Amino acid sequence: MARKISMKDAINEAIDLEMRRDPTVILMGEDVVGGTGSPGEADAWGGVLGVTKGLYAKHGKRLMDTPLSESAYVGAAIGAAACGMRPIAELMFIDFMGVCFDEIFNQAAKFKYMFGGKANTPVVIRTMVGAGFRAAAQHSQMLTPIFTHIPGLKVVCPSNAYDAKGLLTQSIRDDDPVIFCEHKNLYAHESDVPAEAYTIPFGEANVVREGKDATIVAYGLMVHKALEAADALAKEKVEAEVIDLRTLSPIDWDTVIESVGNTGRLVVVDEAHPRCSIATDVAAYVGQNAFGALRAGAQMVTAPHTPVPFSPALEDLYIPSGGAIAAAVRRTLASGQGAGAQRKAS
Amino acid sequence: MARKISMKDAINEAIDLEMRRDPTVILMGEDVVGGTGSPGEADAWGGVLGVTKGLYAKHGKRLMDTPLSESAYVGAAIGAAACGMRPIAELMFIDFMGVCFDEIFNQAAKFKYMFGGKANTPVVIRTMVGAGFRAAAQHSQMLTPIFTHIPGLKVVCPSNAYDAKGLLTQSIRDDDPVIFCEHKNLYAHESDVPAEAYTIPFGEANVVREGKDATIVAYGLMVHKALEAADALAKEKVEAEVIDLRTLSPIDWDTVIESVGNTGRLVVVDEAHPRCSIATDVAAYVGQNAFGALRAGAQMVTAPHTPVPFSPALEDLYIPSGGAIAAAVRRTLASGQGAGAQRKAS
Amino acid sequence: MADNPFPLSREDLLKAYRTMRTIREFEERLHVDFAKGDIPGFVHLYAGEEASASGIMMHLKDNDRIASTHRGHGHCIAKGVDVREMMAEIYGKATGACRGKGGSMHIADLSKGMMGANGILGAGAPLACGAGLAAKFRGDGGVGISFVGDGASNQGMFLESLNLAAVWNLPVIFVVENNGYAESTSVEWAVACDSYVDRASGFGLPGVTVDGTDFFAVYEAAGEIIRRAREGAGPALLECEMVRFFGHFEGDAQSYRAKGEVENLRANRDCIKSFAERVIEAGVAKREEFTAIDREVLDLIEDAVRSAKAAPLPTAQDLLTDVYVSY
Amino acid sequence: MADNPFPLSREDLLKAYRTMRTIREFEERLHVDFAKGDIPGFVHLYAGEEASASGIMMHLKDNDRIASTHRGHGHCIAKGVDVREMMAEIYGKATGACRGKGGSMHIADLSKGMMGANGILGAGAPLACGAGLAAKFRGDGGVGISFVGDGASNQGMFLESLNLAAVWNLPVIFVVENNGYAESTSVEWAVACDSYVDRASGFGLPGVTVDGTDFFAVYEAAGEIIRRAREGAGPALLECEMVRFFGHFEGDAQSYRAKGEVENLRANRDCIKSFAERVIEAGVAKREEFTAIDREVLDLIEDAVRSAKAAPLPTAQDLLTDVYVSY
Ligand SMILES: Cc1ncc(C[n+]2csc(CCOP(=O)(O)OP(=O)(O)O)c2C)c(N)n1
Ligand SMILES: Cc1ncc(C[n+]2csc(CCOP(=O)(O)OP(=O)(O)O)c2C)c(N)n1
Ligand SMILES: [Mg+2]
Ligand SMILES: [Mg+2]
Repeated sequence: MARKISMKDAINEAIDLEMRRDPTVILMGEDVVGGTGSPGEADAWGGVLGVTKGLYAKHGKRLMDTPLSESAYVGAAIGAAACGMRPIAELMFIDFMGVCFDEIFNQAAKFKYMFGGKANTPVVIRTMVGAGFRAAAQHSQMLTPIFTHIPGLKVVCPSNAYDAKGLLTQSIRDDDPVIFCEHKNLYAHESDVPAEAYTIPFGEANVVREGKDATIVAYGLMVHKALEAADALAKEKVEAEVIDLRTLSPIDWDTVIESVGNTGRLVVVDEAHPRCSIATDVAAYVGQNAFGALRAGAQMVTAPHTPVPFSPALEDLYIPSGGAIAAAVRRTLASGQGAGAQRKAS
Repeated sequence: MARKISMKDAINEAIDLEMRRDPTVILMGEDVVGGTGSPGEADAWGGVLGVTKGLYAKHGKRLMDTPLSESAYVGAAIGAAACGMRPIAELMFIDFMGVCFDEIFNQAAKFKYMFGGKANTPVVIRTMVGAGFRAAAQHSQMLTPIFTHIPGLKVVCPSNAYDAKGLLTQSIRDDDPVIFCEHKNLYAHESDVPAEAYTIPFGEANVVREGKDATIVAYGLMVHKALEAADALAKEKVEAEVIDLRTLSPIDWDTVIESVGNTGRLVVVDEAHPRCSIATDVAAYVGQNAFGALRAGAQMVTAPHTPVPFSPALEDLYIPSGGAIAAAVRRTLASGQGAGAQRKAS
Repeated sequence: MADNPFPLSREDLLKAYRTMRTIREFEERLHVDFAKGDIPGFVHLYAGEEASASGIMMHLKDNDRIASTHRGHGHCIAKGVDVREMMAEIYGKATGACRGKGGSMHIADLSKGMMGANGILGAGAPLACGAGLAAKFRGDGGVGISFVGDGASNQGMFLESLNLAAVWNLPVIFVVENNGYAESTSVEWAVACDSYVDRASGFGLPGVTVDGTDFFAVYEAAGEIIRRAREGAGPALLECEMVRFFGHFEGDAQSYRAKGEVENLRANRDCIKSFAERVIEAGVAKREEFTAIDREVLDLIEDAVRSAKAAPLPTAQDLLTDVYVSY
Repeated sequence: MADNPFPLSREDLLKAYRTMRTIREFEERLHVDFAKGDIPGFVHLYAGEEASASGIMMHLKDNDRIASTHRGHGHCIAKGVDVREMMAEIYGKATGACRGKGGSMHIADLSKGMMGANGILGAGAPLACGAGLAAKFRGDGGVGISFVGDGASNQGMFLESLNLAAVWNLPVIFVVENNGYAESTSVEWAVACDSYVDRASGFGLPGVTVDGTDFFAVYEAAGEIIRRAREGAGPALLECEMVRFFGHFEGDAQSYRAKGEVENLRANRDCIKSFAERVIEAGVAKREEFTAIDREVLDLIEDAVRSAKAAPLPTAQDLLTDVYVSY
């Protein structure tokens, strides 16, 4: 039975259900319980924004606060995964990856390959991404392209509560290491979510809005900006199709290529920085593999090549806007006729 | 006066000359001197492959061995840079970035911006990149896209001794943090190098071979593979232009766009993994900004989406080959007519 | 006036008091204004911990460098960063110490030797080593000071730095500001060692623990190890046992704390109150002198808030500047 | 036979000897074949250090996990990884322990509780904590063992792990294999503490130092702390002071070592020689028994090399497999 719940609650529910289902699922992180050793309430925090609140009461010692030592506990989660557990490690902000990246990219990601296929590492690293929280340069980054670059990792970034629950459930059950990116500005976002457990397979993008004139590819918070843009464009009689990638690695090329095949125009939106981003990744892949379908150069809308500024006045300019996306769509519509145009004409 | 010297010697010479010129230049890293505290020879190693050998005899305490603590000493170099020194920190292999990335990407890269422009961090991080050394998954990575993604960093990767000396000299004199990537399989490569100090500005690509039929963009070791491909193609009367990017951030878009304007075909070669790579970066940028010039989709030749395998039999297949690059060029020549073709025909 | 039994001049005593009081008022005011919704982002207040920043910074000059934490306002003020610019920064204004780009967690002023608050725990320790290294090369007798909390003292970057500073014999002091909590987690649970002196010994460093709410205890212990560091005797660790008057960050309900804990601390372990009492009791300064400083500080903070509110926001063209010196 | 004065049965003594001898011959042979150019890549030999791996691993079962280092051959052999598969791996063959994908620095066999050699120093320590954590949840009495060198003992990941294991009270043993050098750099210079016991105390761990060339010293110390860990008494640190017979890696000219240092160590601190002498002297085994083992080991290594050389290389289709379970 579906109810409207927030993405935050959906994540909490997915963890709860999987912990009930599978005794090898454990969760660790800084203050994910909150209050360990302290004189007041146990389970005082449930994570810095309360996402795991209440799980300690249900699952006790399977939730573990950690000392402030990301390499040690993320690495321990990875080690435990290699020994048959299904740990979820919370890296509070993805911005903290710099203090524990080795365990993620040189250990978890490479075990299977380095060991000739003879190891599985079913670990999930839950982490908060994204700007808009006025949290400044070291608590607001996306960094998804960095993880997507690494073979051996799977990278997930849901845009809504329904997807978050299904994708997190899949992440926990998945036998490979998964980086599960939660956009902090989507925690409050609500959608219809079934009460029971369900999974959403990786590598299946979601066409969240159909349209024949242009394809907008996005993920995470940017899906909502893309929808804003599509709304604005609809008033100009431009029907934009909006694709939510949902998982960045693996990525659903087929859905993207098929859509571009229909529209001939592509705009890729990424909250990450522009260089070597998901935006360049999608634009380049389509350019290589569906050049004939493109009637104009794929346009990219990304954050600028700057750290995330603190001042709300600047941060609001930093985050790619619906307006910028709509403008990019208009650019693709205005610009020259590509091979696709020719082919269609013939 | 120019002599033929190896890239290894050119790097040594650049450091030597800058240390003579500027007393604030210091160099630190694991075994960059070698033998500190040990009973035998001081300056026993000069780095794991001997690149800094002999500098200790010339500059004494300005070269410092470090304990095996990359975060601490790379961070110390960054801190010293913010306090007026020009430190060079050697990160033995770029693969070790995971244990010290925070100091690089959250500290050095962001100081200037976070502090409203009021800090400079003229640090150079020298590091070895690339495959082909039979050094396996944790000592053979490129990872250049990860650093290129980060605003505030400059990323350099020379393909020969001449460039290495000029670019390293520029890196040391540069006021921004620079990641200087030395391909371990190019250390022995020789070219004509003037004995005196000189700089090569950042953001200026080098057209290492001219050609009118297709543009091949590469950097580092891949420049040589691209030249191999161009040689092979020349026998088929295909004249490929080969561009050596030299610096990845900043990047010389003008030279790339101009070349593609002439050739209409683009192949981007990257020894890094395919996703969110320099290859996607260049292909996407050109697609967005010079779509009209492209007669075919930009092709990418990269390492596969796998860790680097150990066995020479596999590693040789892993590294993008001249043959694969030539094949990609042929693909761009065979495939459809783009907007550029049309425009040129009209 | 009576004979001065303190190791600071009357003038310095009043200066120290002014510093502590400025920090306290700055933080109390932020607490109020944050609750009103005036202030964006994550804000970690230093109230209750003033004796540490002040007791240490009284020994420092501009060429001494400090690397601070997420809870950095106190360190900034004690190191001489302009209070108005700090307030404007926290309000995200173009006139801020970082032109609005940094915010509370990234206030810096290199010209004052303040290398930055830091949103990454433990990251300041290597930077302070770098400051010490630079001072050593310059031979100017400068020191680097790394501040970390009890929580951050478990971070690898901090631990590596202890060893590096010892091996390189750097003029660096590691100050562990132990306020009993890392967010909601207790230090008793999270830090496995009998005392920070043991942790220091594990890296060959002398370590000393003081009551961090006792300005004089901090001042004397810091003075001694800073002097030794300046003379080339190498690094040391100083643990200040202190108390946090507010939540981990603004908005923290603090249910992990004992009932009455904060009230009790405010009543019995207020470092500013006890400082003033001692100085008055010794007859070195009068209560009215302190009250006068209190008034001046209040005016300063009021003025800082007023001017911060009135200051212009950064604009679109500021977004793209200050990434590189040249690019 | 005489009464057995040792804490191991005659059978186990011979087994320990066989393990040490196998490691020694494996490494001596690699040294020779590397010099011939037969072996690619970075190869770090464990010769001289055999008593540590063997003395510790005699206490372990397959459900005990170890996380090894770049110098991992000895740990692999002592933990029961197949010697032929190891040799084939080092030769980059499809029949290798990792199908040729890992090489010397990444040999692993999870089914034997060997979680991998590791090219990243210090990275094994958190993994061993994970193994200990898994054992704790399973309640199967298993332990995790983390091996690090003296150099790697300065790595943040290792240091954080000491604290984590203590805080979580994990059944994890941290073995510091102190061979005096990190590459060419001396431990005396690079590790700032009076003893590893102090470093352990800095994280609330019991620490003990033994002569790592004395099999029995290692065996007894390890036995005690492993037993305690299995019983829930938590982690401990064991320092084995040992010696490296070869260079840091093959190709190392070792000019940083004292003249005659290696010859002296080989003559006076050979852990295998002293083990055999003691057992023979006690009359528990005869010299001929050891010589017979020596011959068998030589045959095994010879056979391993022969079959490795004859084995097929991996092929193009192997390049892309084993990245994910599903993708
Ligand atoms: C590397 C890193 N990990 C985690 C955090 C999140 N975090 C911010 S403050 C904090 C607790 C810090 O405790 P402590 O060091 O004792 O300082 P205090 O807040 O008590 O002053 C945590 C976990 C962070 N900012 N950086
Ligand atoms: C994180 C990291 N830093 C540096 C290196 C390079 N490196 C490989 S072995 C080594 C020295 C190791 O010394 P120690 O830990 O004492 O082990 P030993 O070689 O003596 O067995 C170094 C610096 C590495 N592999 N990983
Ligand atoms: Mg604290
Ligand atoms: Mg060693």
